[in-house]
Amino acid sequence: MTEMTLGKALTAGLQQAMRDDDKVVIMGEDIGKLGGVFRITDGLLDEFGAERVMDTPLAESGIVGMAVGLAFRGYRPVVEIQFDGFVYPAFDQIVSQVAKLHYRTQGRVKMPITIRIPWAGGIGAAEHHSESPEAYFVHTAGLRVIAVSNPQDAYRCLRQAIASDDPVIFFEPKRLYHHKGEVDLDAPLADAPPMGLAHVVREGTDATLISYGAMLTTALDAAAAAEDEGISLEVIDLRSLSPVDYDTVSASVRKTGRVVVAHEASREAGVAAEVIASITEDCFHWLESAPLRVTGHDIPYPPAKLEKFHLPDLDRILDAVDRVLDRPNSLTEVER
Amino acid sequence: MTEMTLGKALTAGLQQAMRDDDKVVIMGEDIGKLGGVFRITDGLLDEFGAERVMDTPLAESGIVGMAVGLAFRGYRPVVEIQFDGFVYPAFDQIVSQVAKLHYRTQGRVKMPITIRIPWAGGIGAAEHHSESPEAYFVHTAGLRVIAVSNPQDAYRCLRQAIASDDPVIFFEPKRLYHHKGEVDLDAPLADAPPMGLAHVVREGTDATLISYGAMLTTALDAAAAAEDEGISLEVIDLRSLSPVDYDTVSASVRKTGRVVVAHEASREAGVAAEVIASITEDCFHWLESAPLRVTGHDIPYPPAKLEKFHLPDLDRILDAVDRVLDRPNSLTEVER
Amino acid sequence: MWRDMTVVRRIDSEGVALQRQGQLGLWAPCRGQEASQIGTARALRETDFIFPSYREHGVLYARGVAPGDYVRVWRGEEGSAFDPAQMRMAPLQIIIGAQSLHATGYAVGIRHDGTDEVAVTYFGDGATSQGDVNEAMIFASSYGAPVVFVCQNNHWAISEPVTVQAKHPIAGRAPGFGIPSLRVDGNDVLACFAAMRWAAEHARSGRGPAFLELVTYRMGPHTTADDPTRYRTESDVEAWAQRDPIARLEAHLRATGALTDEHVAEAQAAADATAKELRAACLGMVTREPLAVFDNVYAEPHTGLRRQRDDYAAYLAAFEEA
Amino acid sequence: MWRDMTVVRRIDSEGVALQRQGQLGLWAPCRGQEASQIGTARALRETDFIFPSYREHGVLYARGVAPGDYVRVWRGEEGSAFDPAQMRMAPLQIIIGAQSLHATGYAVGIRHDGTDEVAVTYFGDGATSQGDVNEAMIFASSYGAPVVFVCQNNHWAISEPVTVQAKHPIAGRAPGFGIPSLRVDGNDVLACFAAMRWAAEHARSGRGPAFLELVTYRMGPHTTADDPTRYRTESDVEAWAQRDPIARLEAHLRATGALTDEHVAEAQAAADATAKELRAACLGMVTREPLAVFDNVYAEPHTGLRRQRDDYAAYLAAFEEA
Ligand SMILES: Cc1ncc(C[n+]2csc(CCOP(=O)(O)OP(=O)(O)O)c2C)c(N)n1
Ligand SMILES: Cc1ncc(C[n+]2csc(CCOP(=O)(O)OP(=O)(O)O)c2C)c(N)n1
Ligand SMILES: [Mg+2]
Ligand SMILES: [Mg+2]
Repeated sequence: MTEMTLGKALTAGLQQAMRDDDKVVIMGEDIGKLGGVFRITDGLLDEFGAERVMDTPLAESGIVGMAVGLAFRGYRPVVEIQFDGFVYPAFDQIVSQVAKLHYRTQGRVKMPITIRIPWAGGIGAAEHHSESPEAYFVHTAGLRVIAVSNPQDAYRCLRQAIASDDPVIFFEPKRLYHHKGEVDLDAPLADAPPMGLAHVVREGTDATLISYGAMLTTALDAAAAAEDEGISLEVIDLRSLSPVDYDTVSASVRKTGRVVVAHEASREAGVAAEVIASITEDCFHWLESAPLRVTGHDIPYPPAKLEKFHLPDLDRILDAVDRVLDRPNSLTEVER
Repeated sequence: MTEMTLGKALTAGLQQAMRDDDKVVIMGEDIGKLGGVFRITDGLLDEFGAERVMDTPLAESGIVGMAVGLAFRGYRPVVEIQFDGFVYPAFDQIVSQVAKLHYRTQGRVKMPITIRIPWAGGIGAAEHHSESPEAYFVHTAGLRVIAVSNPQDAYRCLRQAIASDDPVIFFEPKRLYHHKGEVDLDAPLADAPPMGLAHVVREGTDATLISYGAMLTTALDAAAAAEDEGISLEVIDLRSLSPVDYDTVSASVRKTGRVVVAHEASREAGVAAEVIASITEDCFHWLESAPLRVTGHDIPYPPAKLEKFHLPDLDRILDAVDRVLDRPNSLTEVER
Repeated sequence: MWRDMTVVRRIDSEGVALQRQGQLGLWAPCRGQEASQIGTARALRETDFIFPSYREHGVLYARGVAPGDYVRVWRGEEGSAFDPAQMRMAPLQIIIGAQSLHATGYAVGIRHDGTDEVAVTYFGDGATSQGDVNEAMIFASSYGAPVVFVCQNNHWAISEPVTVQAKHPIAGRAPGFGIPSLRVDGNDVLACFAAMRWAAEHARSGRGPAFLELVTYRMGPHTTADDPTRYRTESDVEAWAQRDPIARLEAHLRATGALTDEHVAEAQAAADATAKELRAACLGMVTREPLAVFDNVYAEPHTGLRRQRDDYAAYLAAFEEA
Repeated sequence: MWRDMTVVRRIDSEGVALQRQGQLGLWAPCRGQEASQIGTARALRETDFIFPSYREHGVLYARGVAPGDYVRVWRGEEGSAFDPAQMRMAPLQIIIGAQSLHATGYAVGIRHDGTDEVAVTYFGDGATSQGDVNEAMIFASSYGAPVVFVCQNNHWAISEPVTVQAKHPIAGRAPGFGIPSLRVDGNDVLACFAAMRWAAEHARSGRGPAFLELVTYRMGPHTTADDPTRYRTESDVEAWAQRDPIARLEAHLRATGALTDEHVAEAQAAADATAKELRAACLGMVTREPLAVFDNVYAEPHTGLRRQRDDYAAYLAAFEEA
């Protein structure tokens, strides 16, 4: 076990994947000499050279489209999108090509492309640098969507994503890049749990709190705070947003009967809506109150000074916990 | 009242909007001489000339980006995207510009852009010609999303969308273009109900069946068939997918206690997930069974010969109705 | 190549006929563009990899696809017709211009591998307006990728004349990106052949991408769903009929004595035979079973989809019982 | 214009200082690009409409924005700083290249209106790789729109040298689209002025779009978050320091006697005064109240958002009570 930041764990994961398979190439804006604006690819140009660590022209559709061509040629491209808000120019290539080519060709052409996206807000950034676009990709059949929340998962899941023959949209919680944790760098990938599994990070009995990415940290803080009030929360890290591991999720919900789902992304047709609709179908008779969402508002990401009024925080989560537990809460007086 | 097809009602709506306001310009591929591949803009070039009916170069990002510039200049552009599957190249301009500019400029710059999208499948078309991308736009704050299901609404809502100071993604059910209905061409727009309202198309008591677009027709057929079995379904046409008119929806759900939501789009994080998550929150204590989704599968739109196995049909809807009513159904024997 | 073009025209008219008879959902005729397609495709090596658009029936022919493969996609049976690795050709692409980037990426891969293959992409005049095609030229130039861009300027993008996309010759754009280009008479099969020889050789020898504009004309409708009388005149089309690529080569070959009545008869027979096989293959196609819609969405098992498939299977079974 | 550039440089260094002091989240220095910006912007009419990128502090200055407007966005207070209609300038654009299409659309609107305004868009060398910028040139050419494309080639897109985007002069691309272009010394303010005069006149007189490439150098980091020592050498930067646009004009003006010590003192004083006002405005900014996050998402009432706002208001109220 080695202690390292989530960022460094990703670097190590990339490095290991490139050592394991020389068909793995990485590409993106500023990933070469600079090592990426977040330094995730730091050192890789030196080790693997410019053919495998490709600084690209500034065009995301071009980058992803080129990755498709490399996949046709048998490569396993790993794309870095510089910030979450810059993935949209590549949307067409992702939705109409990356996600569909395996299906279109009856499985004859594989698209083992990993698209890494430094993701979400809370870092006081400029516009378009704090987006949470995961629902777009979850809604897109043909893609897998992973969102990690700690260094160990970052290292393991990134390697698994790259090794997967399916395209994976890989979300990296940028506000946790500097968070540290223990990473087992030597555990063989073959023994690791599949990247599609959710993780019960904290066991509890009163309600299930489901989250992912950087928000997981907030969820755990909320669970700790709830404990002080005598409330026992079970906290689940989804890790895989598509597919969602409903075996794990439903087992917990059937145990607790109460659910809060928290994410930064806006609410309408977001991941929490999906999770709640599925839970409600699977666990209706076990539910003791309506599952609730704590999400970013349905607004464009606000200017940095206002982001704290957009991002769900510990107190908003606890307020929702109070609501699912039928305790006094901010909406107690509100008629519906 | 005049009887006309849904397609002709849209043509009439465009024509009226252009007559009412000379800032309305329409633009897209092949919309001039050809009148669009679906002939919705037929005759408009002759009446309004090439400056207001602009055939554009073949580039969707360019078209929408240009519409943004025209909106800066005070125009009200109406964009035609030729088919649903061709909207993705414009995704960045829609999500990062059209949806956000009003917010970015604290309301100083309006984006009264209407983006018309011939939409969804069931017409035996080639790949990318049968997509149901509405959830992407519903998840995007700053946009309004309308999906019409009949000639009268098509005429009225299109005019309302164009008159709205907000950007509207306007979905036209292409397999209903030739469906006929009565249209009141003379009713003043000011007296019309807002385009954001849902519509209880058929009253019923046993369960609420919610749908929109072309699927509404299937939903109505299902309700008629259910009646033969003694089941009374209330059918709601959402019409506005963002915002959803939850006043109308919740009132119905509180009455029936049972819900099926049907759409063609795939399921994960789709519009039905949103509707069910919201209903469950709003009507939990009224619900007598889990609200269910009947949707396209989470697959890329399949080849034409297989589309009937993807699209929800009357029988799949009735099977779900049986499930929400706790009647024998296809999953009766399945352990969950 | 005269023979090739003759067969391709027959394939094309069989496609139109099958569509009329309700056997195909749609067909995009390549009539008039046979020289552009055969001339360029015949100048390539078998190992070169092609990323076509949707109208390149002549290119498919040059690659030797099986008869049914011309129509399998248009009939709506499958998303693609042949094995790309085997044919060294990507499936047809409908999203205008998207394939140009795929070819560029593939060519970058060739360069990494250090082999002397070439990637080739076909697209239309309309496609040149798409960001993707321009980005492809930029990326190809930046990486010195061995890719040949082939623009078939057939004068129309559905109803829009090429002047909507470009007021100046399209081939004139490439040099700005540092890519040498040629503008060629696309109805002259030998000129097309020579141009592709040059372009492929340029790319193959490590000098980076090349661009060809083949000036030709779409004699038929955009697709069988199109009505060109709404936007162009008979006389326009007539003028181009005079420059028919097949008739033209035929006249030339007859004049030089290289083409005899026997040749013509043999070619017609071959064309008819291919058309017959194509028709038989088309009519003999068996639509996959309902649950096939779930196949190959993913390469690896997927818990969410497995459950949807199971539920749908249960539904179908219950339905059959009922 | 020497005075303008001097003030702009001072504004720029004040931006850097404010960022260092934690008053701004980020700042993108324009040091070295003052001539490109002032020279071109001063050649425009007030009625011309500008679509800038994010580094055009000099253009904002030329437009006469209020001091606080240089930093309001960078501080994270608001999404844009001034009223676009009043300043005849769009808010800064972060999505690389997107604004080029907006300028083109605006210019099409000018053409419809039959007025003699011009739309102008600024972007960088990196931006020229984006599909949008290429589509903008295609659309502008197709409609003969009165738009001037201004590419400030400052040699870098963050860490990538311009050679990653273009192995050949960027100005060489425009003619392929039918757009005349000039490649200008971007550190020579008079050359920039003259070039824009030509370009704006070209567009204004109905001859369609024009393109300028201003060859300059980004003397500072990409933004205050960037560390350029990782990707470029001191000597590179030094070479360009020799061609500093302000020092250069100063030497020239001093030589001709057009610039005296008094002028310099006056300019410095003006620069300092502006910087002081800017700083005061910055420090005096009051962040909007929490519920402001819901304002202006829509122009018209929105049922969904109203409810979210109400719930959040109730939450905040409950929270305050507690
Ligand atoms: C991204 C996208 N937008 C629009 C379309 C609809 N469409 C299909 S073919 C076509 C015209 C293409 O013209 P061109 O590139 O000249 O090729 P041609 O059909 O002439 O061979 C259009 C607009 C599409 N397939 N993809
Ligand atoms: C679509 C998009 N992709 C990536 C980025 C991240 N990014 C911001 S600035 C920049 C470099 C821009 O270079 P250039 O166009 O030369 O402008 P300069 O910064 O030199 O003024 C990049 C890659 C972005 N803002 N938008
Ligand atoms: Mg064409
Ligand atoms: Mg630059």
